[in-house]
Amino acid sequence: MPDTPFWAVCLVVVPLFFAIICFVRSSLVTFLGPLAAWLNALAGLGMTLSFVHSGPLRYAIGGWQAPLGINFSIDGLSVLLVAMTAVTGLSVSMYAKGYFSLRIGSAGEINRHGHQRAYFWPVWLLLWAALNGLFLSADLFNIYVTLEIIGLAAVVLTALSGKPAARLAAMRYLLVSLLGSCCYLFGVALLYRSYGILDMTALSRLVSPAPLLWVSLALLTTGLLLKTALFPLHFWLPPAHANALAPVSAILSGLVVKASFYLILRLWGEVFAQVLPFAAYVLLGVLGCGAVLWGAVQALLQKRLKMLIAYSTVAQLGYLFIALPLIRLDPGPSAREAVILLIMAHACAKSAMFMAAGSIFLKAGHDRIDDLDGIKEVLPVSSFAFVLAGVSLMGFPPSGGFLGKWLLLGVSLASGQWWWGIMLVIGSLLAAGYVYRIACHLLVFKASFSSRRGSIPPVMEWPAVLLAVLAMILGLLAGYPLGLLEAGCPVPIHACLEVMP
Amino acid sequence: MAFLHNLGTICILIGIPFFVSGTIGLLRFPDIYTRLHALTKADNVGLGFVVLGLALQAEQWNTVARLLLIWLLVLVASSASCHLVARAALRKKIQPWSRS
Amino acid sequence: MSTIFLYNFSGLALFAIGLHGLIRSSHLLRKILAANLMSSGIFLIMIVGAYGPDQALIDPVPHAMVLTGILVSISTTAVALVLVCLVQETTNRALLLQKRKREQRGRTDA
Amino acid sequence: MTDAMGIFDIMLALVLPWLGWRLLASPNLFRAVVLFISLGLLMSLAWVRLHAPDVALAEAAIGAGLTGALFLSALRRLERLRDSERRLDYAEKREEEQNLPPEKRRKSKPVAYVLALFLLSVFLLLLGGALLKTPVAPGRLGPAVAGQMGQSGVQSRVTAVLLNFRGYDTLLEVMVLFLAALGVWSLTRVRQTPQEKVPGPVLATLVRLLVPLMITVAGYLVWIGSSRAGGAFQGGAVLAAAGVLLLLANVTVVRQIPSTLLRWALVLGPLLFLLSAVACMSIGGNLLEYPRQSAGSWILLIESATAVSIGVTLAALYAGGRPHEPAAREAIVDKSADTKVKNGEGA
Repeated sequence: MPDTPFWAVCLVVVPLFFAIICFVRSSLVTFLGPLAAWLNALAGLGMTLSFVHSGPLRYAIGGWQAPLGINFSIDGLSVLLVAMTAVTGLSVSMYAKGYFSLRIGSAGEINRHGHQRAYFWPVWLLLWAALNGLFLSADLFNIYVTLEIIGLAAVVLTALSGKPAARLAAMRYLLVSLLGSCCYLFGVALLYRSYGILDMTALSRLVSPAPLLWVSLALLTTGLLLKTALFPLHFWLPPAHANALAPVSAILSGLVVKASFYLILRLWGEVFAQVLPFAAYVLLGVLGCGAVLWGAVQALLQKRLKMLIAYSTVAQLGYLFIALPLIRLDPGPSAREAVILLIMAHACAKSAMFMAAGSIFLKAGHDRIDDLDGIKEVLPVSSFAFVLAGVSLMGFPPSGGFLGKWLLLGVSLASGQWWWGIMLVIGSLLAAGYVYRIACHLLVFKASFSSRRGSIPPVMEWPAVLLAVLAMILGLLAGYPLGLLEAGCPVPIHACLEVMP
Repeated sequence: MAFLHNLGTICILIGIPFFVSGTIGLLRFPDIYTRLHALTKADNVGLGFVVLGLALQAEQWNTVARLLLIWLLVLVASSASCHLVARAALRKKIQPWSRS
Repeated sequence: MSTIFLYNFSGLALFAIGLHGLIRSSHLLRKILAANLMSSGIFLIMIVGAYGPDQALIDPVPHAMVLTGILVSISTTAVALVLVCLVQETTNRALLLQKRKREQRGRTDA
Repeated sequence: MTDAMGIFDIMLALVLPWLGWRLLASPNLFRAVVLFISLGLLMSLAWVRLHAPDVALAEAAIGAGLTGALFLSALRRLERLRDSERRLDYAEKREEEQNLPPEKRRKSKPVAYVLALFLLSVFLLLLGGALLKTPVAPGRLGPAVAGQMGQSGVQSRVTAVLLNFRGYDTLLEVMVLFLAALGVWSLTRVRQTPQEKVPGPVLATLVRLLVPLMITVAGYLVWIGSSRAGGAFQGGAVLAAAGVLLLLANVTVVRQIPSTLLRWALVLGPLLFLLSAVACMSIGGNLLEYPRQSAGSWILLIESATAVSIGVTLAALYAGGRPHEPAAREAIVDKSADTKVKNGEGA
């Protein structure tokens, strides 16, 4: 059985290779794309299994050890996120396969040209490779390059829909992403200037409070917050996520925003945790509260299904930031575990919601919430998937969202900072509000729904159900992923000398 | 060696006024054609002197060859681009300036 | 050394001017120019940090990073410029000052 | 001599931000782009002053030259679009407005703006102060690079970092460029150049004279990159400039390059880079760990392929869209999908 480094390399190399082949042989893309998705998922699985055996390690790319070369740092957090990407990515890929080969109605009505499929696959595979690369890499500048790939690919995918609104949203997304990368790069440049090192683990030992450190951290964090769309900087997210093609929306909302949040978690939770003052965490937490409130209220007010889901993403990202001060307060690992659970549950649930919404959109020809009454008659599976994902999102036991919030609540009460807990409860109530609103329209209200459009193939309906069920039972299975997390605290650099030949 | 070095410096110093006058021409001349004229002619002569001066100061033959190549390339590029700009201006029906 | 240090501040100024332009300009082309200025400013600061009076004392890592950065910035610029043309094609102007409502309604009527 | 250089440094350091300000404040977009190009050229002078010849070459060719060409062609395209939409009168007023600099357009400055400006300047002052106070860390990775140069297979330290010590960065970087080409191709088709637009005799001669020379220079730059300033990026940029020249001159051959060939040329570098990275593993090393004895040849091979791809990619970015492919393929795919759906509906 191949070892962990082999799988880690596969996770980056395989999607890159298939992206190139998909571009050159674009006529085979319907076959090659899903094949690459399966191989990627396989690599994710292999990685997880071999990680369970061998534990965390560092891998020196090019044979050059950390300060000079770029290293993969494979620990529990990165393995979990890689696995999450593999599961979500595979489901979305299956959905995309059905989505692009399906044409309902005349070609003019739903304007999906053949070229959309031809370009979706290579760009999505590049994005997948960059996500894996980001989760595995330990090098700040290398992460900048992967962030650039992620940002650019996300923009290209958003614009792929070709609709004016999508183009505008993509333009705005690109400008925000440019600004974010510039800030991030500036931060990295300043860190390198004052510490002469780019490896995160090595950096975490060198840092000490200094003016230039504050400035560079402010720049790094601002850049990442722009890309994660935390509350006051979220303005670009809803139009981009709502106007993209359905599989693209699922990718953007489920995976892409998690990439930059993962980096914030790394930087604030590990690398700079020793030097950052608690007030900074509180600031992020407060912004997170704002996101929860604003996103949920906006979601309640939306008329369009996809817009609602997009605002719900803004709200759910808020929880992740509320967790940051709790991670700092918590002496044990439970706040950290909670945030991982929330990330994974949200990735599954939100992708499922966007995929189901895409099916509903295709079937109904629109996504006006008020006119969707009775859609369950024609699309029972997708409607069920949507509502199930929504229920897990609002934190109904035994979902991953429930367990995550429960853990956070416990930490906030134990640490005496109960107001964070109140925010969690309020946010959940608001989420329940918008989920019930849709559930009523989708499942409860009776109306005869007629659609002349063709049937949605099962390959588009079941991935959403699968992800929604996964999000729902994540709370029961939580022991497995959290066990991985505990196995892998970051590896000190000298340890890699023992691991590496 | 010192003689050649000094001679080179003198050549470079001679070249500089050409550049300066070319730039003044670019800034002060009334229309696009005369500006092109100032830019390409004066600058090319100036560059010739500077390249000559540098070649005299160079220590190796291949440096001289490279300098010469640069000079030739700049000549070709500047005359061709001058031609293209002037042709585009004529096509846009920009009238040459006249004193009247 | 002291005059070389000045480039730090022109890098900083370029970054600031670019940031201001990125946020304040309305025309998209100008926004993209501004983003390019920002990254130029950052590159300048990176290279000044790598400077040494002697060739042997120069740190080549920032040079490599800046080379990578230059190619990244032309890549994003190319995509951005094509997007600007598309935005102008569909909305008749290369601005982002759209009415939010119209944008959100966009898909409903599809 | 050093005093003169000091004065030169001061002037350059002052001119750079001034030009930046001028170009963003300029009411005319064309002028802004031209100023941007000259800023790029001055930047490359600054790189020379900062002893960064590799960056200077790349900046002059890519940062100023090709980016400038991209901006100019985008500007021309925008103007053409605008001209064709002149009759839409409501757009017209907007056009006048957008050519004004932002300062003149918005006379009123809201409090939020002033506040943001204030916060930003405070932040920048802090940054500047911190920069002044904090010394640059001594040595950084410089000594580490110098210590391992013997094993890198090349003499130029920048090339060693780019292709060996941090080769993985460069691999991903090449992918960014590939992604940009994918993005541009996915967004739009290449614009049709009118057939009858023939280049004048001067341009045609220039192309005939310069293109072979540029290809030679590109090869030279890649070759010399192992020991001095130069390398795949710079060589690729020169190749791209040759491509842009060919596109400008509207040479028939360029228009008739089959799309399959173009696609292979675009991916040649990324694919070869990726495959050799994996090949290193199959010989027993880590990813991208070249055999120590032949590292130089591996690097040269990768650099040559990458330079070709970078050149083709940048030229394709300038062309600004996917080429007109034989329509048959897309149509067939579409048709089969359509019939499938129809059958599905029937059943």
